[in-house]
Amino acid sequence: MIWNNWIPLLVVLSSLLPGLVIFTLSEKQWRVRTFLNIFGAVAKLGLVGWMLWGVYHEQHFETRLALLPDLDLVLRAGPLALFFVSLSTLLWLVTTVYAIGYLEHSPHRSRFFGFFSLCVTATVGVALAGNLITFLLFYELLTLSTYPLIVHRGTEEARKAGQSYLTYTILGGALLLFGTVWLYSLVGTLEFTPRGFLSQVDAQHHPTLIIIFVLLIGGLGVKAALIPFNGWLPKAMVAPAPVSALLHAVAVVKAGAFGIIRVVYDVFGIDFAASLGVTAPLAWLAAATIIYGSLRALFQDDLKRRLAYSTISQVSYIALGVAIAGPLASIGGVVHLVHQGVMKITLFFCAGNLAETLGVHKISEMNGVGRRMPWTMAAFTIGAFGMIGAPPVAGFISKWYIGLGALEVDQGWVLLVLAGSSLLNAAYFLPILHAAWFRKPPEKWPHEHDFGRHETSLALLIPPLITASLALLAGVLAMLPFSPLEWAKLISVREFYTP
Amino acid sequence: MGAQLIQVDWAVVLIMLPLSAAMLGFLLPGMARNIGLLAALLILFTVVGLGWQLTQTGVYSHVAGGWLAPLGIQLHADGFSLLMLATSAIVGVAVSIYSTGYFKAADDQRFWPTWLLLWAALNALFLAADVFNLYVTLELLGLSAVTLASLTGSKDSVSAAMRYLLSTLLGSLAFLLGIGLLYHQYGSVDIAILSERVNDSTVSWAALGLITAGLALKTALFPFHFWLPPAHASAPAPVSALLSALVVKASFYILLRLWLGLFDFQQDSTVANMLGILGATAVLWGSIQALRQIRLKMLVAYSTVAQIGYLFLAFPLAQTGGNRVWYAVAYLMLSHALAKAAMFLVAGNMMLFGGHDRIVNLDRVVQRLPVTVAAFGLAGVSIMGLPPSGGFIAKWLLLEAALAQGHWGIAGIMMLGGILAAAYVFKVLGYAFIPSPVPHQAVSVPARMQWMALLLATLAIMAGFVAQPLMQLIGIGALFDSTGSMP
Amino acid sequence: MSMLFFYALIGVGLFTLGLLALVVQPHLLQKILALNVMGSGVFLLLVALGGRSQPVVDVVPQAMVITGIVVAVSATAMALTLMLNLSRSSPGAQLPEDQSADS
Amino acid sequence: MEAVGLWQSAFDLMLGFSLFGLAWRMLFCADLFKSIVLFITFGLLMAIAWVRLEAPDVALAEATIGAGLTGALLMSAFAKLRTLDNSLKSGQPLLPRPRLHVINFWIALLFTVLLTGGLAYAVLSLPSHSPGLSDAVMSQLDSSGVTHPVTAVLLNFRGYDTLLEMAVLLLSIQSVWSMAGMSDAGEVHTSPVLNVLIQLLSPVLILVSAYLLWVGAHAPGGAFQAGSILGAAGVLLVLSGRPLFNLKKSWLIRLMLVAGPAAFIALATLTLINEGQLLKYPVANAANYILLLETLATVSIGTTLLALFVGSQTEAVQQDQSHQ
Repeated sequence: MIWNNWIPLLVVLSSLLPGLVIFTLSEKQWRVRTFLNIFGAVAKLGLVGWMLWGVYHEQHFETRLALLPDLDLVLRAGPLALFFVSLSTLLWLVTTVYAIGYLEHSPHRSRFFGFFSLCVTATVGVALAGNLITFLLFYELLTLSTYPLIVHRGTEEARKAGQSYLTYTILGGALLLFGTVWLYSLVGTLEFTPRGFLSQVDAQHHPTLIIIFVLLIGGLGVKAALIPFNGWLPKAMVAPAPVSALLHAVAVVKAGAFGIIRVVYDVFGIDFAASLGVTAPLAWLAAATIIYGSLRALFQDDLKRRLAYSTISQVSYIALGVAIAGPLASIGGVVHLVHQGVMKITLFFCAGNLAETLGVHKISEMNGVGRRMPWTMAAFTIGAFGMIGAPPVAGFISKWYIGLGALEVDQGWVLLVLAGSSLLNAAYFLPILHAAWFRKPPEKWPHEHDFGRHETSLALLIPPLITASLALLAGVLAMLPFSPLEWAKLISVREFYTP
Repeated sequence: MGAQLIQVDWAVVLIMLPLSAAMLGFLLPGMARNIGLLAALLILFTVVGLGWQLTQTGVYSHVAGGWLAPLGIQLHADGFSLLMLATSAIVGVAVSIYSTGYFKAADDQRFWPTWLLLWAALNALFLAADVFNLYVTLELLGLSAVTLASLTGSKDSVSAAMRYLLSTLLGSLAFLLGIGLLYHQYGSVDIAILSERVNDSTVSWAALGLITAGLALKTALFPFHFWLPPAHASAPAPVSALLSALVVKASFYILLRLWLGLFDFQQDSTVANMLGILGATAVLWGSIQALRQIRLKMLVAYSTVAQIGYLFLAFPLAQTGGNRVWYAVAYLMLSHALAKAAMFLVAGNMMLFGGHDRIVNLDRVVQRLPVTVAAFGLAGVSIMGLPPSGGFIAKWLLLEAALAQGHWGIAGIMMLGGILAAAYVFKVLGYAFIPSPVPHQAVSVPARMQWMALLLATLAIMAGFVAQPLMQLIGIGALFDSTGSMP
Repeated sequence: MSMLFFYALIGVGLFTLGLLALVVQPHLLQKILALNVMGSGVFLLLVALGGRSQPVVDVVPQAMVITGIVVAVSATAMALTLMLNLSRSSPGAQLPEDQSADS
Repeated sequence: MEAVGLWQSAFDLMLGFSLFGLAWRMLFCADLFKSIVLFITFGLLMAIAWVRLEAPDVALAEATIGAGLTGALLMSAFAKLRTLDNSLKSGQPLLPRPRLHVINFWIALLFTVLLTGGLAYAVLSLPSHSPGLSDAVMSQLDSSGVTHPVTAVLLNFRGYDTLLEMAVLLLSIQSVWSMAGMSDAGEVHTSPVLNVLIQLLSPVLILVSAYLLWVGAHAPGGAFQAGSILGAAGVLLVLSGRPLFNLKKSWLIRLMLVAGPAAFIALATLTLINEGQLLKYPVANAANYILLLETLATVSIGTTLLALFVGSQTEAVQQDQSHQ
């Protein structure tokens, strides 16, 4: 099984190499480009599938390369890593198809898809990272590769959005680097370990560890859009829709949330973190972010901005579930990583479809779009119900487990947060659905394109339908093996809590 | 075959080769370019030979004239020399190829012989084991660098070259006075002999002050940096690349060698801390100035001022935590050389492309010169110290040393410097994406000029993946493995 | 014997005097002269102290100084050429900074 | 005996203080022309100081290069400067006072005084007797191929330094040519008296040069001194308006400039291959090798110094700015 050791690297390379080749292609070679994109995505999916099977049967997949004299670049496929890898791989494939349709006639696609591939490479690297320095490496690569996507349109507004994004993420990266190096100089290892590797550290260093925790979470919180670090996210909406989908569902925000999981469980260990007393403030911060995001979302008329604030709120469920420090809540938090991903990407796809097909960008322009684009709005509806937390869509499962988990460790206040947030979610999603389905469409759409037989081009339509179905299935079939929920339970058993 | 090759005095060839080529180029101006290119490739090959020799046999030394020190002069090559020689060779070859696109044929006879002499000076300097010999190489280096800096003949470049010349001569004189004092106290100019004899005496301290000040002036350590930005910004782009990547490193190299060899008699950290504070100021001042520049080349030049500051941050760290921190510095010298050379080549491309280097008017250069912008971006990653890059490795090691020793100030300065670097790098990249208010016609840039920039930038990134073998190479001779003067 | 030290001290004096002039004098020709004087100071110190090895004078510093004199004339020639080039484009033969202090 | 010693001491004191005073006047006087004249005087006094310090070789080099050639360079640069700068023509006090702020001036002065004190303290802390390398030089002199120790150091013991030194000289002419353009000598004002003098003087100088070269093996003299005298002869010829030859295009000139360094490199390579060490002469041939090196170096040094003078005389070609 020696070549199992190379599979994690292959997973990373399966998007890196196509990406590098794509940079060199001219605009006209769209066939080669599309082939490379799809080929890379499918190959990655295959490799990930194999690893899923292997990990389920307790095989080990680990690539280890020397980076520094006593620090390695480690790519390791544990259950948690694979969970995130599967999500990003699957959604990358879907988003690639969507982006090909979305950008069909726009310029500089080689550049776009090149960075797109780099972005996914970085995300997969973040997921597979087996120690904190590898994590950091890919985390920064993610920052760098998303920047050109955000400024892709080349307008002054895009430049400013890019600048704001960088200001936040570079500062976050600096905090993370500082914390990482400090941790390393303190304990001499950075290897992610189930149930953490810090519990043996001498008690006199505990205050230092608390500072390091704050630094790490602060650095990760920027990408995870915790308050007060989320100013960049709404501005970054200037980017093309597939990029927004990527930022919110697959890559950037998720990398931050995933990092928080890693730090809490695999660096500090949840019990140790709780004994340091750092999880409770994190939980409060997450709860505050949930409410804040929802409140801000209420007052946005721009559809993508409303979705952006919704993301801020939803991603913090992950941090909340993690920080409650109970087994069930952690399952809820972790599983939301995937659930939020598929639901939110659906919503962004739909928003992109509306913009691309009808020129609709604002909620006030959405009256009656359900009649003009029924499939798109059906997908949107599933996503929205998922966000609200209505059964049987996946979002319900997450909230349910977080709630149960909170009760399990006597944190009843969390239920109030959940309830309040769900109400707010309903308050900002239901009016959209109402307008879309029950109001009369206008005489003329702002900027309508004709796509022939279907309500929009198939490349734009199929991806949201797939992701919406996934969101639905993840909820309905939650008890089957290999469902996100079951896998999250597996993670919890193997990596988080001592059984 | 192998046995014979290992006997070859690769190091001596490294000095004789560029010297001979310079003379040939001087004699035959029409063929200067071809002679130079051939020499550049041969030098690269010779460095590989030397590297192989060092890995096989360890430290190399050569007794020039057959006279042992203290009477004669010796040449010495260890891992640190090798690193600098290899860096010069790589940057040198790339810049040489680049310059064939940059300079018109008429300029060849002004560029090539001087550049080859500069290269010879660099190689001789990195191989010197004798302080007076170092003085001669320093003069050869400084004077050839000034000549190259004045090549454009514009008013700016001439006044900058003048200032550079005065500074470099002043630095050399201080250095010479310092080694003169050392000679008269200890009776030798050989570094190895001196390092056995030098003790804590008045003369040692005077020499320490003079030599450190002279070399700091040549290295453009804050506040002696005043000559650098105009000189590096107004020189022709390939020359700027050489000056920033190699020439300022050379005087730092000497400082480091002498610091380790001669000046380890210091029992406290006063001087080291002072250098550290100046380095810290340089990091902040250089970065802030870079951020404020409206011209790309000035920005890149000020970035050099800042990056030089990082090199000096290591002095206090080494004083308290041992010499291993110099590995980080060596790594930083390498990756900065590659990245900064790439940046200046990029700046040259952009000036050629738009006829100016105002940052806000880059006018969608990202679409018109994608390779060039990619080079800038990759070089920028290393300059910022973001992973994966050589700059990151160096910064990681330095930061680790700083935190392990509780040098919070230094750690904080490094973080701040990195953030400021990101700010100025992305300031350029941001404007590269958007159209300029006054769009202009694009002049085509020869492909080799673009690819050479990208090559260097890519190498700066790749340096992030070969830290372990590279550090083994640097470690030949174990220059940095001894413990510091204070345990 | 002490005369050697006297010459060496004169060398030190020339060095620092030249340094002062280099810093405060605005005209480039004066700066070039100042550097030459500094050089002479260093040379004087080198050779004078070489005389301490009686009965035979230590000639190694003398050889070094001959080398140094050649470097000095090369540098001076370059500096003068640069100065002339500079004064062609901006009269006064001063560096820009020094000029702006004037206005 | 004591009286002689006293007189000598008095002379040394006077010489030393004159040097310092001259330097002071030179650097802080408001008339550039005067400064240059003082500089030449300073150089000649330095030469006397070298003689007093038993360094006749340095004295020769100082007189020819330090005072002579540098002085000529300064003079010709000053003449050029006067045609460029009207303010220098008027005969008014030429130079503005140092424009440093008063406080800055005093800070600079204070720093200078402190530095002087510190350096003086360091110098005085040196032992009053120190052999340096004189024993080593003397013990190896026999196998160096020459009997004059300075030549032995320059051409044999530290020959590698001299090799690089030749490279510096080559660089200087390459540099001046590339900065000043490469035209030939410009117009030169001559006077009949000077002409006659020069015509008489030049052959003598060339002879002196050859003599110095030859004598360098066993007495003060050698390539640098001989070369600088040769250069001086050339400068005089140029000053007399003699069109030497086309400096720019002549490959012969280039060959003469390169001959010295090329000889060094060739010999270094040869010895590297034959003896295993660069510039290690077999004892039997050392004298010949050194003579060969010195002869070619003399030619190069003389030509370089001449070319430096001519090059700095010429009008700079306004170079078009490559890609600026």
